[in-house]
Amino acid sequence: MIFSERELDAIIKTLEKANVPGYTVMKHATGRGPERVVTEDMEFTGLGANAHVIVFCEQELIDKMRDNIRDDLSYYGGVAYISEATPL
Amino acid sequence: MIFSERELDAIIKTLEKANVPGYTVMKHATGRGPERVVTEDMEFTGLGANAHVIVFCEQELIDKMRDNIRDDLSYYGGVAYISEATPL
Amino acid sequence: MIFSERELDAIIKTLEKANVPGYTVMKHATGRGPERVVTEDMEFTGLGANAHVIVFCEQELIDKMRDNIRDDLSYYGGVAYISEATPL
Amino acid sequence: MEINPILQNVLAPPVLFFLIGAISVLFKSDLEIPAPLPKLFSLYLLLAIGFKGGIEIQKSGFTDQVLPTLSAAILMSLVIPLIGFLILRFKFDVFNSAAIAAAYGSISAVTFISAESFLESQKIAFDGFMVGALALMESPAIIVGLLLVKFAAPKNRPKSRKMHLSSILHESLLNGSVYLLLSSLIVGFLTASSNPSGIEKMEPFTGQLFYGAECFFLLDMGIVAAQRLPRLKNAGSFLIGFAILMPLFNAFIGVFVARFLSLGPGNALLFVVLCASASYLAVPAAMRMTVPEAKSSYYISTTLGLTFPFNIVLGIPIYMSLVNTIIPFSPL
Amino acid sequence: MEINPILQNVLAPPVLFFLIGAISVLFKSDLEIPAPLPKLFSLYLLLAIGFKGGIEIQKSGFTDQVLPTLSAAILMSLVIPLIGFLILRFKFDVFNSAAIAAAYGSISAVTFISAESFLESQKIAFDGFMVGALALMESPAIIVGLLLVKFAAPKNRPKSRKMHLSSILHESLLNGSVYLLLSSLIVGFLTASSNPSGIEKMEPFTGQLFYGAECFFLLDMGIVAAQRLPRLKNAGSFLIGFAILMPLFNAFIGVFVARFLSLGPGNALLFVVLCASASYLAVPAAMRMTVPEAKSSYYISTTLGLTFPFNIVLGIPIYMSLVNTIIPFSPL
Amino acid sequence: MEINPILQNVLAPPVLFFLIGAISVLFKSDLEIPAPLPKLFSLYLLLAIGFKGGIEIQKSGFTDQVLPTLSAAILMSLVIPLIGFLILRFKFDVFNSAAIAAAYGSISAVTFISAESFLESQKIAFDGFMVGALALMESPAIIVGLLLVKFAAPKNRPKSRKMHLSSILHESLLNGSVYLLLSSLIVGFLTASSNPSGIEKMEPFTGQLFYGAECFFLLDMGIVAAQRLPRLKNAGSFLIGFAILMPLFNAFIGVFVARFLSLGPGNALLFVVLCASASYLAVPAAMRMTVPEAKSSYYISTTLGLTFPFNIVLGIPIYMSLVNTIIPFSPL
Ligand SMILES: Nc1ncnc2c1ncn2[C@@H]1O[C@H](COP(=O)(O)O)[C@@H](O)[C@H]1O
Ligand SMILES: Nc1ncnc2c1ncn2[C@@H]1O[C@H](COP(=O)(O)O)[C@@H](O)[C@H]1O
Ligand SMILES: Nc1ncnc2c1ncn2[C@@H]1O[C@H](COP(=O)(O)O)[C@@H](O)[C@H]1O
Ligand code: NA
Ligand code: NA
Ligand code: NA
Repeated sequence: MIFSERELDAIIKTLEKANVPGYTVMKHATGRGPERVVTEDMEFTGLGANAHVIVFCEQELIDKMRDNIRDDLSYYGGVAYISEATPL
Repeated sequence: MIFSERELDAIIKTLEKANVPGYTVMKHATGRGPERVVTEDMEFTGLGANAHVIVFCEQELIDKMRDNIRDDLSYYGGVAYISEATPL
Repeated sequence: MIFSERELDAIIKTLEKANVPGYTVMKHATGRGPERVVTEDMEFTGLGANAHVIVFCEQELIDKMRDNIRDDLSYYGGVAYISEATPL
Repeated sequence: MEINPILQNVLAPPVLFFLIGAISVLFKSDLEIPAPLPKLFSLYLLLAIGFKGGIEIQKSGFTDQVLPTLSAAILMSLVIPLIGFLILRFKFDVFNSAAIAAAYGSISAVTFISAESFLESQKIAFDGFMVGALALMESPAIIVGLLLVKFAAPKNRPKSRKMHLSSILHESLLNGSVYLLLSSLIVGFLTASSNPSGIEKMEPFTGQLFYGAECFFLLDMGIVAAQRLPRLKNAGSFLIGFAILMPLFNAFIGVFVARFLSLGPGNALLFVVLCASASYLAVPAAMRMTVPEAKSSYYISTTLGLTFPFNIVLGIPIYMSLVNTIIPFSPL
Repeated sequence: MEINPILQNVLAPPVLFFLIGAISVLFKSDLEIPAPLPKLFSLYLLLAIGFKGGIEIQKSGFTDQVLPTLSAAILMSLVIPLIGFLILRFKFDVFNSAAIAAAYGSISAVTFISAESFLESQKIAFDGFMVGALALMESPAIIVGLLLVKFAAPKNRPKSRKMHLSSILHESLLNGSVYLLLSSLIVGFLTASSNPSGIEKMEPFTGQLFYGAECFFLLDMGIVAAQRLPRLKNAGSFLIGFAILMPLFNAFIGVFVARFLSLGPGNALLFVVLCASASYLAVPAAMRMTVPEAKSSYYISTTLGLTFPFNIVLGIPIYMSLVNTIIPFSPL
Repeated sequence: MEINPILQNVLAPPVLFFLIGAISVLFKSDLEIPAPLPKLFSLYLLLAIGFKGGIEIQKSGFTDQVLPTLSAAILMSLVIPLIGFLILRFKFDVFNSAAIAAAYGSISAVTFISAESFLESQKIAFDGFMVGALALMESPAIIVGLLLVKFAAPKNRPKSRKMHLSSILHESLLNGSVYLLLSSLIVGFLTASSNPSGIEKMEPFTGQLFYGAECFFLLDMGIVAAQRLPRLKNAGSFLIGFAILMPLFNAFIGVFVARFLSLGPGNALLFVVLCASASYLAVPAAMRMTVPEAKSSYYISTTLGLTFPFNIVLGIPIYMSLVNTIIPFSPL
């Protein structure tokens, strides 16, 4: 599970490069992090709100892309967390 | 946690039949899966974007509806994963 | 992970008071709970849809705010669940 | 003589689009107007109604009829919820009774503008100050509803839910839709008095576009109403009956008050429609915030699923013939 | 003589805005029209096209030309998918072939209104009943597509995917965009016959606003089309060729049918454009629901990424010169 | 003499709706214009401003005044950020200083159109080519801001954040709002020169609707500004002072430049307003992408929470009297 922002394109590129089986994107998220507050008005001003990206994949894939995603997030801000999940 | 699409109605019917205590739906999700890419333009063309459905429920309920949901998802595509969660 | 509604402001105040490192809000969620059905038409009528709030934080912070959040939710309805997650 | 105006009303574009929306649900079409587009039209209509109303009030000035009519309007929005409450208490607890009663005491702006469209198509004159009545009838019903909860609710209500007068006033006056309507009215009034060129420049937006936007919004309302209707089954026949008979009853009182005020047929119809219509914007929003014990599906499904369609399609022409029957020699 | 009308077509605001949208993607501008705003314009255009078409049909009445033209339109939307299916089967399986073929048999309303705008700018007359042809050509192609799947699909299709005639009809007639277009047409017709004052009041919304809304929508379509285009590479050159040659082929048949019907140049162009255009609203929606085996990226990327831009920018003037060449002494 | 134009400015519908929005936040009304509706109006306004501006430029042609005025405009948008940067460096690091300075060097289209509305209500003439100045002042300020970061930033900036000239140009010219404004200008220009009937057909959308859409958008801007204001407290009094004094200072320079260019009073006011206004669309978007070290709450809360309201409500009439005072015998 990842929280990101305008770097959505970069993140998706990273995901694609790691050959994840799929991902889901939910835009229009707002929030607050240690560095920034993201509000709804940032959507019509050009700033862009947050995007919430969910990826279900194997542990090894996560390891593969960890560094790249960290790089992306350290640049623009955002958080990524991992939970265990089993397919239904 | 489930990822689905235009079969939202079918899924909700399945959930209701299984007597889940509740569910939450978030529409307007986009993404990519093993079979299809879902983009934002699919929302105004009649295709419809994805829906993200979250259900908190007991393990036994999950077992009850597993097959039905799998059926629904195998038809139109989508993924369903389960995580453990404890009420706050 | 929390599910709430028009009490979004109250919940965020609770989160801020507990000094969470951050949170993410996704509005426009619909759903059904044990008490109420929340539909899309409740968004243009003044009722307001649900909001989905995600917080990544330490266990102790959760303990700190548990009671306040429960209070908020018992008033207007909503659910809160906790999953384990490790930072990427 | 009865059927003709009903048919004429039904064949107007706004009502036709409403029916199209409703039929689409019936036939399980996947026609959908996704959120937040309905909100756009709802905000627009409130803004435009208020703005145009403010201009009209400034233009027509405060004639002899204005003050009595507005006072009577406020009175109606105080009395109707009380009557409704007494009736509803036979079946429901204090919370639900108060919430539903408040909704029927308040008004529906879209029903009002449908009545205006009906009058225009029938070439019957009406006055701009009636929008003032519309604006003034929203809040009192909310106040009555919340006061009913405050004083009639069981004493063991948890402390956090005790209502204070300040929060009652806040909910009733600063509710998004009440606030937008009232403040647009003030903007219209100020513009008309100090900046008449502004009126002209707003006209294409608030005036010319209005009818079409109303149609688009009613298309969505048709969808919403038809989706709401089946949920009324759970509410029981008492509530279903209430949702049809209460408007008729309120219209009946209204028409006699209108006669007493010697309103012309146009104003009389609008007055009656205000009495008969029920709120699905301001009141539900206020109630969901302050009376979470009340079931929103009760107060919103009745108003949106039954009373609103009834008024739009059948009610308005029925009320018109009521007005024509009961108010004699209606002067123009 | 060929280049001039193309340039004139390109220099019209709708096409220019379409190009702006496409160029913004090319240059990686972050210009974006977020969902659900495109849906707002898409719903609006369907409603307005239908409403205005209904009025025109009522006004023009059922002249001699109406019935043959509408019949020919329906026929074309039945025949074209069959031809397309046969061609596509060389490369694709039944599911994909049927879905793509249905899209090309059906129509694109925005292409149609672009052709209307082109005719207006060229001051060439056309008849309102052509909107009827537009409305009637959507469903038959869907029906043919689904019937092809029903009868040509491999026998081992899982039971749950067996299609019944009722669901075929449901998808083809009650599909959101088909339903909105058809029902708005009926509303327009009813309004024109029983409530002419309603037409005037709708005019600013459905009439005056139309051109600008079309431009705004085409801005988004430019973005979408340019985003779709690169994905066509995966689809292979066969499909890319199909997306350009099939419209030309259909236009060619269409122009001879138009000649046979002795349509005037305006109506003839609209008829040809209906044949040449491909659906990206109704058909994809129906196919995604009922034929999940077909790749949506095939049928939507071809129609949206290639055929639509081709028709809007180059196709319409080409078809016009085709009409002028093949139909002699075109009578007005 | 000073108070009168201010009051007149405040009593115009756009400003009144702005105040209504702001007051709704003050009184904690739950009035809300949910995303992405504000984006719809923001896109619409940019498109309409550009389109109308392009037409005006084509019509007025390139008179003697055009080139000097546009050059001066570009010059101002290069100089202002430099001055701002020097001032801000007293308190802020390079990143924040550059980002804020760029915002004040760039312009706010809505402030510009508010000034146009003010001039119209005062019946003071102005020229269409000033929209060209608006369009040309957006990018240079961004370029200066990014160059400042490139050359003044501490050397230990991580490699991934090194800026290349190409990306600086990309951000400044292909930013969504810059791109839409510029390209709509071009569309307007092309339409006016080659397709005059297109202008007429766009007029209801880009012309007549404009004023009302501006009001609706300003209602939202009022809400946003009032929500932003309290966050300025954290930014400290230096920034608060900057947000008020910098526009005044820029206006002061601007009015002398306008005098030097011997602009008429209308054009002069617009020129001054362009200098005094600060960007909350293009610049923040570019900065958030390329200078993540700068705090977005600094550059957006100042421009949106303070400078914008100040200009809209008080600034424009103040600048007008400044123009009238400093530019003698202003010729028409
Ligand atoms: N602890 C957290 N829990 C949930 N969301 C977070 C958290 N921290 C940051 N976020 C999200 O990440 C975004 C970027 O934060 P930042 O790194 O401060 O720019 C915020 O706007 C939030 O939406
Ligand atoms: N591994 C995954 N992680 C997250 N979302 C997924 C994943 N696989 C599929 N999805 C979602 O499920 C949708 C349907 O995928 P498909 O089964 O390929 O049609 C996609 O559009 C994604 O939104
Ligand atoms: N078991 C559940 N799983 C997921 N969401 C739920 C669940 N129960 C309630 N919700 C969400 O919480 C909201 C409020 O429910 P209620 O407490 O019935 O008012 C619902 O509209 C749902 O969106
Ligand atoms: Na009432
Ligand atoms: Na076709
Ligand atoms: Na400036």
